[in-house]
Amino acid sequence: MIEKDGIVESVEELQTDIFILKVKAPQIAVLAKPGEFCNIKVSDSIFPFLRRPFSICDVEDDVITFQFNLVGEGTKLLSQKKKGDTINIIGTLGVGFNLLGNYENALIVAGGIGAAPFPFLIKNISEKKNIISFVGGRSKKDIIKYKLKNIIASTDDGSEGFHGNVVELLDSEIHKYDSANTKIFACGPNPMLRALSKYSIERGFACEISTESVMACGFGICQGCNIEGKDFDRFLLVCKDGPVFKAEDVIL
Amino acid sequence: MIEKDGIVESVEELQTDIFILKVKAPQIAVLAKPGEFCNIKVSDSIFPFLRRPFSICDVEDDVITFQFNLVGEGTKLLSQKKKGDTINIIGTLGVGFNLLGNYENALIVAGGIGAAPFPFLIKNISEKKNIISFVGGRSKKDIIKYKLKNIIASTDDGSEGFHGNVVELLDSEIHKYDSANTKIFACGPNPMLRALSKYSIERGFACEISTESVMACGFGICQGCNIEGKDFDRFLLVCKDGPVFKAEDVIL
Amino acid sequence: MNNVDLSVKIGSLVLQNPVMLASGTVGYGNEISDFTDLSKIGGIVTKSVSLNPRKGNPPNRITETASGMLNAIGLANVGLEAFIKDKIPFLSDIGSTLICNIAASSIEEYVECTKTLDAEDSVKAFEINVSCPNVKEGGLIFGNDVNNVRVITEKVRAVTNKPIIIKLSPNTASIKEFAQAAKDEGADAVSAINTLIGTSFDIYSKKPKIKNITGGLSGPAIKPVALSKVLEISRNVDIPIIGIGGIMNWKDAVEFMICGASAIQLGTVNFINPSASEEIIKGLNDYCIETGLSKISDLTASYLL
Amino acid sequence: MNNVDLSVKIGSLVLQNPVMLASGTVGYGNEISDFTDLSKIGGIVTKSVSLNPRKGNPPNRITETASGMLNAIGLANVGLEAFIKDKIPFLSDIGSTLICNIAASSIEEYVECTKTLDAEDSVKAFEINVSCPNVKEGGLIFGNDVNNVRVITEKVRAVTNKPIIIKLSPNTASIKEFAQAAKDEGADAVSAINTLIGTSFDIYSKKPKIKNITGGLSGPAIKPVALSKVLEISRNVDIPIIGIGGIMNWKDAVEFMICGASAIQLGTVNFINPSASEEIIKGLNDYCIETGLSKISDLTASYLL
Ligand SMILES: Cc1cc2nc3c(=O)[nH]c(=O)nc-3n(C[C@H](O)[C@H](O)[C@H](O)COP(=O)(O)OP(=O)(O)OC[C@H]3O[C@@H](n4cnc5c(N)ncnc54)[C@H](O)[C@@H]3O)c2cc1C
Ligand SMILES: Cc1cc2nc3c(=O)[nH]c(=O)nc-3n(C[C@H](O)[C@H](O)[C@H](O)COP(=O)(O)OP(=O)(O)OC[C@H]3O[C@@H](n4cnc5c(N)ncnc54)[C@H](O)[C@@H]3O)c2cc1C
Ligand SMILES: Cc1cc2nc3c(=O)[nH]c(=O)nc-3n(C[C@H](O)[C@H](O)[C@H](O)COP(=O)(O)O)c2cc1C
Ligand SMILES: Cc1cc2nc3c(=O)[nH]c(=O)nc-3n(C[C@H](O)[C@H](O)[C@H](O)COP(=O)(O)O)c2cc1C
Ligand code: FES
Ligand code: FES
Repeated sequence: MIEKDGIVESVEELQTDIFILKVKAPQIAVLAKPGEFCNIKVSDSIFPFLRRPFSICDVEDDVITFQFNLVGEGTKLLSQKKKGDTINIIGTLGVGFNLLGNYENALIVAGGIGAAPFPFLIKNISEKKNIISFVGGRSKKDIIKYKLKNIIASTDDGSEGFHGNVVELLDSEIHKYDSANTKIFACGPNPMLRALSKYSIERGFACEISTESVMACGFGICQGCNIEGKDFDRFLLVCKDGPVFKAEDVIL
Repeated sequence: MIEKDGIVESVEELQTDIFILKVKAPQIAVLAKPGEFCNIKVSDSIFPFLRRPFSICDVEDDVITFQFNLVGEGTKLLSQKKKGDTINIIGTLGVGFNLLGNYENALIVAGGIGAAPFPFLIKNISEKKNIISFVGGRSKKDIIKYKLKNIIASTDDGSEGFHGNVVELLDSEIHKYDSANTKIFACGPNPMLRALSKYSIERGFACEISTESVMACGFGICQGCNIEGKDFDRFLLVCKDGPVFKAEDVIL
Repeated sequence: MNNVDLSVKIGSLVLQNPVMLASGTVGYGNEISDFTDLSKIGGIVTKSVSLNPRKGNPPNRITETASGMLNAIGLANVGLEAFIKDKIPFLSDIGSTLICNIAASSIEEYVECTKTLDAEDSVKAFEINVSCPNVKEGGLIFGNDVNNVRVITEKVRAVTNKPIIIKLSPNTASIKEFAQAAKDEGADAVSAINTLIGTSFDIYSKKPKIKNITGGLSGPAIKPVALSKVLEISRNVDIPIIGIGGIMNWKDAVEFMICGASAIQLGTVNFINPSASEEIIKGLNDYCIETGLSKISDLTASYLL
Repeated sequence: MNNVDLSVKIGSLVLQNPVMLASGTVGYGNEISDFTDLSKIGGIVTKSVSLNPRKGNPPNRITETASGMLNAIGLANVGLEAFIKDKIPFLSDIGSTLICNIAASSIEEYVECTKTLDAEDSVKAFEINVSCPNVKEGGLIFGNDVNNVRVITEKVRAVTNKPIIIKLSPNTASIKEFAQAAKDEGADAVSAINTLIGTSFDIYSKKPKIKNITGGLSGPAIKPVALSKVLEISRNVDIPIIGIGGIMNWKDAVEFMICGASAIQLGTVNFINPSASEEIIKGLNDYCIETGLSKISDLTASYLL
């Protein structure tokens, strides 16, 4: 992990409140692995005070792509960046997805902005795997398809695809996959991850989830991002032991 | 005084670190009088925390001009504004210069950024007056001539005009003016104003000085901008009783 | 608006809504009335008044800090007589509740001011600022000694039937003891908090940025501290609380009410956004509608721990 | 650099420069060494260690505030044994002064930890964190009672000849009494300040944003308070002070030294700018050159009041 200034290449609104930010940051780009994240200083003043963590969405040569949702002051400032602006980045951070293993089917399960880490995962996964992206959102406008493959969508209000949440969607399709050669990669809000973890553990599917926590440092020195592990005598740190965990290792 | 959003028309660097900001703010522009100021919110976040006070430099129809010096974080943010940006302004504030009276010679004495209020004063002063602008600075590059009339310059290092400070410059020219029909209008750093006040009181010249003080509110409710008056049983407030005072009324 | 009941009770004092303007941050109301309709707010607390006029501290009195400011105005005020003659007439007409804040350097002075102002019909309640230096005790701060707060409350209580609010200092280890003392001696409410003690120095002149050396820290920087003081009182003492400290918007106001405040006061925000009070009242109303609250007073101490 | 003497003395402890990393904000040094050269700094203060491992508080432990943050980590640490076995080896090799911060829930535990660590050659000094809950006294904070601070200092002093630094809580009315108590019992220095107590609530769930309800406020928001505490000690008690609280850059560090600090510690800034320490050391050096100081120690308490 290193701290470097990146140069903004572009910021575009992909769809309502969802932005794609491209930053040229060669020394960090070269380190990136799917599921890792960066901790970004969104302004050069003391407001907002803390950095903001974002998953690596994609890497093309020197350029890292982030995908983000407009939430509060930090993401608002980020959305206003212009080509040529400098942003300070600490990265890459955390433990990402483990793509190894002899599974055939890679099932991506993404809730809302949880779609962010998967373009880079898809790029890095072996060509031989069969990738299906289950993408959930509240409504049609919340479905993010950016650089995903073989998308099956669900919406809570039924405005697009399956009517229900993304775990229910997965359940409706799961009969097509054999737990022995399938691995689930998931990211999304905690309630979704909680339901999915339970579901995949019960069905015996290997499942890795990318979790979220409030963070100060992002690299293990503040102890602020703890999460309860199963059978650990200490709390785990989302920023250092995660953000990606095996579903069975953490209690959400 | 009112609080309104103005729309930035332009920000230009006049000379090193000196900027001209034009803001469309019709309801405030219409109130403006020479020597008054506005208290500007330079960002829409809580950083910087307080507003920043700036003299009205000029008014053209709906548009107010400010002239400012790059000092710290607040003026830095102001210098980065773009056409179309919104800035919140409270104005107009304070008591400005009193242009009335039957003097013939209006002597402007400006130190550094103290030149800011005079374009509007010059525009408003009777055509019949004889205006001379004594403009001082540390060096050639600090001399601000923006929209001033009949300029005589002085520099501390002698790189332009008279070699010395602006009060010494005035002294070298004062024999041309009769105190009975001359009035001095001054703005600049406190040490300059202190010297000038003493000088003009001793010589019997009517002199008005525009003073500075740290400010929170700018309109009389915080009591933070006090200045010692002569023969007052209370402190005077720069934002409300001033910023322009008669030289003999305040102790700097 | 809507049919949300925004009124609140502080002891026997009823306010049309919980938003007040804090002492020392609105002068005597006249300047700020250019920006905001004072008849719409819950109440206005006047600049601390003392028996005799006080010139206050020499410049500089204020300086900016990260998300806040320091001030050492030195309780500059026109004195009791001029206050009654020159300031009360305007204040009686504003159409919202008038609360007089009293600062004094001796117990007798507190009593004297309260007694005199008690006769003024337009004065609806007193806020007693106990964070002033006690002249007799050699300049120590009244508000830092719980026995002083006890005695001041008792003596002031004896000379007025109007509601008494004791304004507490945060510069103590256990604010709940002070709130308890105020309650025991018959105060109707406490307000919390006054400013935190702080300082700031110029690194080249090596002099303090404010002449008084130290000043009072206010603004959003202190909000977390203020909230914890309000919560501490709310969890331990059964007395109405007026929450103060770093409120910038309606969300902050809601947060204070959740932590135990029956009403709130706006201080430093008035300098930056002089129409904040109206915006906050509207925001509170909308929040009640959004969350299905018919009376805002139900928000007070609604924390879930 | 230049021939400015940046070294400082804190009692008998000599540091190559006044910039240390504060307890709890750099873990055990390994992660931050990716960003900054630890051999260049004045010293590193380790995360508070207790006799037995502590899991700390459940999530959420932190939240952002205006120009600051709240934390309630709950003194999570690996415990004394694992600290000595797993952490000291790395820390002995960093090439700058190692100071161990000790937190305990009883006086015996403070003594036990100090005695055990006294045997470790690489540990050059102790910082005693007295802002922990006293288990025997039912969870009251040690640091808020001057007699506790007195007794802890005395007992710890009896078991080590290494420098002892007492880390003071700001949540008291008169920090100078605590500094005086520490001095009287033989402490070599005090550090000021630890965090201020604060809280923050979610306005929709009505729950505290950190599980522990209250947390410690740190960051630039508290700098004015920290400076005034340092100044208060400096003006009243003759003991070296380590200044802490909201330092973000070299200017802040200079301000603390002017107010009386012999050295300073960087806390929250490490999270945002993990290479701050090196930038600040360079900034201090340049400031000395700019202002013609040949020894930075001359800056300490150079205030002009
Ligand atoms: C490892 C990790 C990866 C993430 N990746 C992405 C991503 O790729 N795209 C994306 O849009 N978002 C991502 N998030 C969430 C993102 O960090 C928050 O949405 C963002 O910090 C909100 O900042 P704000 O100032 O706009 O919101 P505010 O609500 O104003 O932020 C206030 C505080 O809360 C924290 N916060 C708010 N929401 C979250 C959240 N969901 N998770 C953690 N902290 C939060 C902020 O960091 C800040 O400290 C990720 C979070 C983590 C921990
Ligand atoms: C009535 C009045 C009129 C002014 N008119 C002009 C003008 O027309 N053009 C111009 O360039 N400057 C003017 N100034 C000074 C201007 O307000 C400051 O330069 C500006 O506030 C600096 O802000 P900053 O954030 O860049 O600097 P910082 O140094 O970061 O500001 C820190 C704090 O100090 C205050 N401060 C800093 N310098 C001054 C100063 N000289 N006077 C008062 N407060 C100060 C700031 O307002 C802020 O609160 C005027 C000041 C006053 C009081
Ligand atoms: C400039 C200024 C002057 C103040 N004067 C007084 C005063 O005279 N009496 C008083 O009780 N409080 C006074 N206060 C304290 C405020 O009423 C309030 O308690 C404090 O500022 C915290 O609230 P805030 O963060 O919203 O400003 C003053 C505060 C400021 C900033
Ligand atoms: C996340 C966090 C954890 C901390 N843990 C400790 C600790 O274990 N022991 C201790 O003495 N101080 C601890 N502190 C307090 C800091 O050492 C420091 O005194 C305080 O944060 C103020 O400095 P700052 O504003 O520079 O952060 C902690 C602070 C933070 C922010
Ligand atoms: S965010 Fe600081 S330890 Fe994880
Ligand atoms: S700046 Fe507030 S009274 Fe003058």
